Amino acid sequence: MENNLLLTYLLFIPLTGAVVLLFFKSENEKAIKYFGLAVSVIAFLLALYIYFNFDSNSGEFQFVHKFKWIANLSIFYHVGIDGIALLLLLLTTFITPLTLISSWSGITKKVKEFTFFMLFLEVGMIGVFISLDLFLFYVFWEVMLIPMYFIIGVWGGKERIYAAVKFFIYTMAGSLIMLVAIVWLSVHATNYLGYFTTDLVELYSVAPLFGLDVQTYLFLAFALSFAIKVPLFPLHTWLPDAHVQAPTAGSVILAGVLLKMGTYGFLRFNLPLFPAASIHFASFISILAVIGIIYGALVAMVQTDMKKLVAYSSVAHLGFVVLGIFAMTQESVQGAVIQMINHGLSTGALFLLVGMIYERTHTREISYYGGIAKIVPVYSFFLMIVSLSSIGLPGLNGFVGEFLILLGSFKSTVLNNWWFTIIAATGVIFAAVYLLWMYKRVVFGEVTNSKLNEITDLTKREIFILVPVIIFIVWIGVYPSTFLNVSEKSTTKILQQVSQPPKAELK
Amino acid sequence: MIDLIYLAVLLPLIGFLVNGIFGSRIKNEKVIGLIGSGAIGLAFLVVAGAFLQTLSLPVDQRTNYVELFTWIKAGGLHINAAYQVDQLSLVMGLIVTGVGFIIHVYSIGYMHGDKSVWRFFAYLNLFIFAMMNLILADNFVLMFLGWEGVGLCSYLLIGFWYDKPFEKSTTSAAGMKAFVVNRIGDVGFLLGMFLIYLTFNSLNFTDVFARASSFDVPGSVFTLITLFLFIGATGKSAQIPLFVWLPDAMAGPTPVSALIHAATMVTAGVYMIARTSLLYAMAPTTMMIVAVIGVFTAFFAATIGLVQNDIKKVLAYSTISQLGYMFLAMGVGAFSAGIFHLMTHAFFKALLFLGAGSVIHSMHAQQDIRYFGGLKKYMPVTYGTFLVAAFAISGIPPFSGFFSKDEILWYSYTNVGFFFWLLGAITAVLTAFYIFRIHFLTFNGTPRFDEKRTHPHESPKVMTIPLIILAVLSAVGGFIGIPEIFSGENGNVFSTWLAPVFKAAELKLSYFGSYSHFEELLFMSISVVGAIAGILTARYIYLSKPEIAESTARKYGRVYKILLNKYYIDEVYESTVVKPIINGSKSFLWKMFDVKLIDGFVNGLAGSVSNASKYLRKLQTGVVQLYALVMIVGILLALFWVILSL
Amino acid sequence: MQIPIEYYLILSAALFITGVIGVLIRRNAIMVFMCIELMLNSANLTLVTFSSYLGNSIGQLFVFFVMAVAAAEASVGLAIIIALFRNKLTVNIDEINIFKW
Amino acid sequence: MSLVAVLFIVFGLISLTSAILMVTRVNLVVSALFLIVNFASLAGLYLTLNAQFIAVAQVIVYAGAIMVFFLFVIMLINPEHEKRFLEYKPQIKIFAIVIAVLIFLQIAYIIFLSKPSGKLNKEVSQSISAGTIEEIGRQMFINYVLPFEAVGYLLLAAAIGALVLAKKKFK
Repeated sequence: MENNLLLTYLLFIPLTGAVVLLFFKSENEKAIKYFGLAVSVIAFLLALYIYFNFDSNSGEFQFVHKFKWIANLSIFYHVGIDGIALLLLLLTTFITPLTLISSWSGITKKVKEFTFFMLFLEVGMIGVFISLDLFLFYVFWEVMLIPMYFIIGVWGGKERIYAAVKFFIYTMAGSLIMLVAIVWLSVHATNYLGYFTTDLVELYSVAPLFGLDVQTYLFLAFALSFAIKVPLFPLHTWLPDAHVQAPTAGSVILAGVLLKMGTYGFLRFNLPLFPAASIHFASFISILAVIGIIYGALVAMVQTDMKKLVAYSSVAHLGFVVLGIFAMTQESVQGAVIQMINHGLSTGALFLLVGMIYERTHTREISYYGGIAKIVPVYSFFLMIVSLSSIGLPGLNGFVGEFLILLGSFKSTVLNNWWFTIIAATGVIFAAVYLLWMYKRVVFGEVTNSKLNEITDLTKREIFILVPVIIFIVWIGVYPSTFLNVSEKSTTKILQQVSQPPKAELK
Repeated sequence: MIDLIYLAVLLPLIGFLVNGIFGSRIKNEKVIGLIGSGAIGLAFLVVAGAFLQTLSLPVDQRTNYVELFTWIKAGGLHINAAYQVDQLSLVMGLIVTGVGFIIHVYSIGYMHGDKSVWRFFAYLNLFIFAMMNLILADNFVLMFLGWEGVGLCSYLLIGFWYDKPFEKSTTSAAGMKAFVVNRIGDVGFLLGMFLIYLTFNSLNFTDVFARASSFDVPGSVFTLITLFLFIGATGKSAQIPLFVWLPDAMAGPTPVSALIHAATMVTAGVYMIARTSLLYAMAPTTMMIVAVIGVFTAFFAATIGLVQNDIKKVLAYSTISQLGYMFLAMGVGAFSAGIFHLMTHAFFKALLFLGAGSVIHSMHAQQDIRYFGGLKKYMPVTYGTFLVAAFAISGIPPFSGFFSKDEILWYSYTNVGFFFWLLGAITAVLTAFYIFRIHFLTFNGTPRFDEKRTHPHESPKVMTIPLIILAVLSAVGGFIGIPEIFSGENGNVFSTWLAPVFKAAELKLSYFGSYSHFEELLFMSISVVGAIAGILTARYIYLSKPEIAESTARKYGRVYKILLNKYYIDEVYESTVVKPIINGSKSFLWKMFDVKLIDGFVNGLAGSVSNASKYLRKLQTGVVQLYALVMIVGILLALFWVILSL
Repeated sequence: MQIPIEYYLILSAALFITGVIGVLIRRNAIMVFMCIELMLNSANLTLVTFSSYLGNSIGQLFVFFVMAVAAAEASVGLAIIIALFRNKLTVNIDEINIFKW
Repeated sequence: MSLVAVLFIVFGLISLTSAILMVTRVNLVVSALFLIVNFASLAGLYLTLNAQFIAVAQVIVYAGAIMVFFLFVIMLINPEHEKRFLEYKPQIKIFAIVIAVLIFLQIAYIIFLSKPSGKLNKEVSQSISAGTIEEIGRQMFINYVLPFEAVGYLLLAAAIGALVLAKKKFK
């Protein structure tokens, strides 16, 4: 197969940018900011170029670039994308520049280091989505952790160290188990292949042949790691802390992209590699997902801190995604993919908005606010649209994802139980409750706090950040076909891998 | 014009965008009002054109589809943004855009001087956009878009004066209540859709209805589907048990109450049942439930309406009650009668609200009827039009309400039973009583307000002309649906027009039984006499002998109090549902389960590791020689191993 | 008569163990350091012995490298001791326990 | 008894004795001097093994350079002497000596058990040629040139490091 270097270029753009950035003078903040932005925008443009050259009529991996990396162990540098990865790639490269702009005012110390870590983080995120080799995937998976750790730990709030360490250890615990599973998987596959390799595409053909017991262990090991990242109830407690303590840009990236890696991992690894175990555990995981939906919504409802509220709402939203994935119907999985994008946009925008008001008042306590609609109408408008998108109002993006997920899970033969959908659907009600309640307390009513009269409305820069997000929110809501088409064939392929796993060949 | 029907949807959207984006920069209120009303007026013309064109087509070609683009396509699901133009949607479209246009015009006068008129008109236009989607959709999902969209607009408009207090809290709390209660219903709607998709593998009306007749599906599935959908309808149309939001929705500006919470949005549930009448016809159990809920809601809301003092509250409960009638009609299989009542109700209830708005407008935002009285001489037009509407809602012939309400009552007797008719008739009497109660207390008698301070005046023309138009419609609107006994075979133009839509459903139902014309006339006259009795009683109590009202209230103090407090339903919901959920989430789920249990476990794990290391690190004495000694001991042991393996 | 290689090796071991004892029991850091030099030399002796008995010069080459490394080590180590002495005014390693938990 | 054997016994005894004395003396300077003696005797032992170059290097580098360095430092900082040989925590130190002796016995046991002399027959000519400067130099500059260069850098780094570490901090 001919190698296509585009993805490698995409990987190297932010990497090179990050390295070049090190040669900038720390005092020269303006140049650093613009340089970081330029690099991330170039990456986005390249991702767009990839999107336009992507053949959505094929579910196979495209733009593949493969060569032996560690020859003795058949570990490859193997990258490639299918439709699902492409969408997440676009999301990643789209969100990164926005967060960089958003932090121009929020990050005042160590700008150079911050920009460096953001670009470095982008390398990790892109790498995770394009890796087609388990070892390579693991490397990127861990690479991503380091900048995030520093972003929370250095630029975070009061308890940033606690949050950063908690985030790091939680994720690390999961990923180490995944490393063991990767090694075990590859070693076990040696029995079938005759040689050791971590190449995903080759493992796709043999891993489903494993016995159910082996599949079960491997599935659980992978699932644990991904479930922590998602985060699936009850492994979610790192999330509120990390979100609340992280700077705005960190929260946005965390919610927008990092959480998707868990769900992406389920889709890319758990389902196709261990189809029998996936079906076996589908109900179990779905129960956790449904609990997460209700639980996250209920707990979000009673939060007093805006960021914590949004953080818990992520638990609920990601619950939908996991439910969609494990319902394993075409509708639900495509819905889950769309919902990943949606969550990245809506929750990312919510974090941006909370961050913007935080920069003005230095508090996120809901009770501090009230009646700001009069003072900052433009802000209130944006908050309304984004809240509605998060609530899942038809016509905006959230609805398409949630609708497809619920519809798919309702007809799912794997789950084969309506109660998943019925209970999950009530989460839709609570979503309205917690967001509108917050909106009511923050934006509506009379101005109770005289200090609020002094805050200013959004600046041009902030509007410039939000408008693209809003455009996509409406776009996905009104014409989701643009995105559904891209993921359709890839979803079909994954579901085929689950429903018709490769049979052992007689030798 | 049928092909251009999407303009009827698009124009309000354009109006919304123009007013929403540039509105704050347009300084001239009139321009804003013109844009807002103009968009709806043009939409009305489009619908009217489509109506006329459909009218000219032969009966079997009157259903047309306009496809725009593919909306959601995943797996077997294929949802188009497509509009179905048939008899039912055209009737609804005419009502929505027609009454909507009138109310828009009225709003120009009513909202005069408000600092964010642009926002008001933008929201109203958005509402019409959503409502048109709901009506014209050719599939459930697009209908749901409108369904939720109108809920959103309702939320936005109820909380329009977001900084004003309302009752115990704020207008935005009322808006939120409306949205959340609607959402509960919406979940029912969603589940209904899922079950439909599971059963029929499609969400297109045409496909679903075709398959509903041809597929071999057990009756219980239909019951379940229709029940789920009906939950949605109870939420949107404020029926028991989800009616609690509508009275609170009166926090919004009065034109909003007229348009959204009386004439159009709240009837969406009725429209939805009419649209899916075939499915309901195949689920007799659900039909019964719908009828029971409808008639009880009608009665129940009417009793509350008897004693309320806020003029808009009375009208709100009246709306709930009238919606109950419509559901009764749906439940007894009188679909076209239900839609007919929907239409006449839209006229006279919008008129009542607008009249009330006119009063409130001139009384400086006073809404309590105890402080009105004798307004007849100050505002004659409002008085006259309000009287027409009151006659219409009371069912006095030949006003429109008489025809529609009596048709429903008659069908409820013939199709289901006497009990339903009785309860409906009693409700009619109560309706006549409470509507004239507020009428007399407002316009007749002596003024109970300080005439030196308050100077009531007739509203400007931009408000009175809409009132007059609506009054004319309320008065004569019923003539298109004159019952067969007066007009002969196919004389009921309205039901003949709608007949093709409900033909399939009515075939399934096939109520047999023949009744004499005498019987029909008897029942009709009983209810008319009852209504007149109600009016006269109200006149006697509130005009001739005002003290009776007070003494009765005192005599039956307990009943009065229960009614005044709306049977304490809000309080019951608050203490049984809302409080437990919030407190449970806060004190148990969050502070106990999340923080103490899960996080406590995680932190405890980390803590025990760090405790263990607290002891282990004592080994690190810092004396290097000790480390070396340990190392040497290790070498000793290792060498033993080497020796043993030699 | 040839001296059996065992003699050299035993001698080397004895020197090594002497060095070990010195490292373990002496308090003075410089003393410990000198004992380490002694251990290095005993290792050198073994290298040279084998090199010579095998007729292969590589062992001696390594001794050369060891010497170079030892020189580097001695210079750095002694510099550390001087720096340490300046700060703590002692070179007794059981009094310098900055690595204590 | 050949001359080589005599020399082995003499140098071996000197090195062992000087090592033990070096470890046991309380005075640092004395210890250092005994270490020099020990290094010198090791140089003698290298000669008995036909390793002329290493023997010379041993004297120059170890006994000369490094030990002078040690003496300089000792005199520079002039630390207090230990009062007794087993001054501090004698139990542990005796335990350490016992362990060390046990290890010595183990090594000796291994050496005698494996009998390396049975397999090795020393060819004197080969041995002599292996120890010549030419041979070592050839190996060093042909096969081991990279480690050689690396060692050079190591020494450079060590020199700089020592300089930085020991430099007095001026304020």
